[in-house]
Amino acid sequence: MTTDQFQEDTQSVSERVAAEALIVDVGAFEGPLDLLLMLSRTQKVDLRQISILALAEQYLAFVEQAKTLRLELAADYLVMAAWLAFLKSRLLLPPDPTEEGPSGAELAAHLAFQLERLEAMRNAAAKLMARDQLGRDFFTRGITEDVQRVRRVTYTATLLDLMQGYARIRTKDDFRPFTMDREAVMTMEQSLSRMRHLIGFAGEWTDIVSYLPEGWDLDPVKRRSATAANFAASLELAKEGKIEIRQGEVFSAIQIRKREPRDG
Amino acid sequence: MAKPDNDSLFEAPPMAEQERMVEAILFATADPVSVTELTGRMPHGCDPAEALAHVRKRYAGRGVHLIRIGDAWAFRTAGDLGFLMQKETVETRKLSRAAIETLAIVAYHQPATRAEIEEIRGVSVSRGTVDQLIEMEWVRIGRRRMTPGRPVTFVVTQEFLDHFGLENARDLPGLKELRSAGLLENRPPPGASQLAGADDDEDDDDDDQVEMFEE
Amino acid sequence: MAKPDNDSLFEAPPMAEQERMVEAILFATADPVSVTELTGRMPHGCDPAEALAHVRKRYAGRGVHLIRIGDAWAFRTAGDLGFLMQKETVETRKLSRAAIETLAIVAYHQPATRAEIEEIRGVSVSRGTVDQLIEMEWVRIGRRRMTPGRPVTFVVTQEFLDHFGLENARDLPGLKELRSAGLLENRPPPGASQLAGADDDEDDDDDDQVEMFEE
Repeated sequence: MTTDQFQEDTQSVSERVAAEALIVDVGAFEGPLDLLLMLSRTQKVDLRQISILALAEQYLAFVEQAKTLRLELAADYLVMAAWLAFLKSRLLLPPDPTEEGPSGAELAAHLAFQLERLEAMRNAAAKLMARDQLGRDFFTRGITEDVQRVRRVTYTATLLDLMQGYARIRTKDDFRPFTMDREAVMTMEQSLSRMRHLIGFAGEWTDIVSYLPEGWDLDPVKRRSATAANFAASLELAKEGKIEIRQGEVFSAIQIRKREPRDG
Repeated sequence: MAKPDNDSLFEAPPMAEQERMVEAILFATADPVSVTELTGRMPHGCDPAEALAHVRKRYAGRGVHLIRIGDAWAFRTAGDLGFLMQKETVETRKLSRAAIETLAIVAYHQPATRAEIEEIRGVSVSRGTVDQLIEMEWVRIGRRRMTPGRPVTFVVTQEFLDHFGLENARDLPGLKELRSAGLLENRPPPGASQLAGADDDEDDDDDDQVEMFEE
Repeated sequence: MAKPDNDSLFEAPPMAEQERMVEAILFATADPVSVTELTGRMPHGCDPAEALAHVRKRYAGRGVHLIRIGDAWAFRTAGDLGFLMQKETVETRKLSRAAIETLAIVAYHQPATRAEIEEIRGVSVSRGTVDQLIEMEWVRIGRRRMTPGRPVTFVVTQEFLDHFGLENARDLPGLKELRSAGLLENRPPPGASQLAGADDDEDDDDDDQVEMFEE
C-alpha cells in the first residue's frame, strides 16, 4: 500500500495543494460509478478487457487517500468501497463451493458491464449533442401563418321534429297539470268578451241564462260553469256601468239590460 | 458542399449555392428581408438580387411564391391556396325547441304575424328565433297584414319545402293525421273529459280551438 | 384554379396541384404536420403521402428541405446553411451533463423508468433534471410499466426528434451497434434476488426494479 506517502506530518505544501485539487476532483465525479469509469481509463485498455481486480484496488487506494487527507466522502463512495473490498476478496480467494450467491467473476463481469454501458451512453449523448440542432444549425419557418379555425354551425330539423313541435303546442293544455278542463269550463274572461258583443242588443230585461253559449245549457257541468262565468261577467259589466242587473226575489231569475248612457 | 467562408473575398459561391442561401434565409427569417440585409448576411461577393430573381422564377406557380414587399422579400402562400389555411369545422345542431315550434306555427298558419305566433305558443317569441329561421332561409317575411299596425307576416320558403320534402305547406299533416300517427298523445285531460268520452269529441274540441285562434 | 370542393368526391386535384397544397400547408407552419392532418385539410380524394414524396424530391439539395419527423413532415433549412442564420439562432438553455445523459438514456432505452436511468448513471436522478427535459418538451411521460408499483416511464417526444433532425427514434446515432453489443439490455446484477447483505446498499431500489422486470 502507498498510504505511507501520505502521512500528514510529512506533507509538503505542494502535497497539500494536490489534496485540495483532489477535493475539487471528488466533487466533479457523479458518484462512485463515474469515478470508477475515470479510474478505469488509466488502464488504457478496452473496457471489455479491463481488470476489475486492478480497478477495485485503484478505487480502494483512492478512498484510502481521501481518508488520510480527512476528506469527507459521501456515503455512497464508502459503500462502493466496502462492496469492492468484498469483490476483491472474492476475486482473490479460490471459490468456496459452500458459499452462497454469485461468484466473484460474475460480480466483476456485471461491474464491467455497468461501466461499459455508462461509457456507451456518454458517447451516445455526445453524438446526439453533436448533431445539427433545430434553432442552431437548421431552422423552422420564420413567418408562420396560423390556420384559421372557422366554425360553421348548421341547424337542422326533420319533418318529424316539426310535426311533433306542432303537436306539442296544440296539445299543450292537456299537459298543463292544473289546467281546468276547457271543454266544460268557461272562464269569466271568455264570458266577458262574449257578453260585451251581445250586450249592445240587450235593450230589454233578459234572463242571464239566455246568454249561455249555444250548447252549454245541455251539459249540467258546462251549464254550471257558463252560468257562473256569465254571472261574474255581468257583475263586472254592471260595475263598469255598462248594464243594469236585477233579481226579483231570492233564487228567482237574474235579469240584465243595457244601461242607457243618458241614465248615467 | 464546403462551408463558404467569409474570408474567400474574391470567390463568391456559385449562383446555385447563392439561391440555396436566399431560400434558407427567406424561409427562416421572421420578417421580409431586404437585398441589403441579404448582402450583409451572405458571403462576400454574392449577388442576392440575381439569386432572388432565380428563386422567384423557381417558385413561380408553386404552392408558395417569392413576393416583394416594399424593398424586402418574403415567401408567401400562393393566393389561390388560401383556403387551405382555414380549417372549417361544420357542426350540425338540432334546432332549438323554440325555433321548431315557431317554424311549425308559421308552416301551419302562414301567413302568421309575430303576435299570432306568440298567442299560439303561449310565450313571447324572441327576435333571435325568427331571425335564425330567416337566416336559415326556411322562413321569410310575407306581406304585411292589412290590420292596424300593419304587422309583417311570416311564411315558409321554397327551401323549407325542399328540406322537408313538401310540395307545399298544405301538405303538412293535419291534427287528425298527427294523432293517428301517434304524434298527438291521447292523454285525457284531467277531469271532465272522461265524461265526454268519445274521441270524436276531443277532435271537435281541437277544431274549436283552431277556430278560436283564427278569430 | 377554382377552389376545390369537398363535394367533388370522385375527382381529386391533379398531383401537381396536391404538391402545391402540401408546400403551402407546410410552409405556413413551424410545427411538423402529420399526414392525417394534411388529409383533413386538403380536398377530398387527395393523397398527401404521394404528394409529400414528390415535394421531398423536389426540395432535395435545396436551401430548404422537407424532412420527416415521426409521422409528421416539416420544412427545415439545410443544415449546412446554419452559418447564415446567426440572427435566427435561439440560445437554448445549457443543459447540465446530468440532463444530457438522462436525455440520451431515455432516448436509447425508451421507455425508461427513473430507476433504470439511475441504475445506468449510478447516481440518483434529481427531480429537476427530468422536469427540465419535460419542460423543454423533449421528454414526456409514457405508459406506466406493468410491474409492481407501476412506475412511470419516460419517452422522447416529436419535438426531440425535430430538434435533432431525427426521422424517428430508430435513427439515433449508433443505436444498432449499442443494441448488438447488448448495451441497451436491462441486465440484472448477478444474484440480485438474494441480495440481503452489505453489497446491495448502493442501489437498493435498482435491484428491486430489476427483480420486477424479471417477473
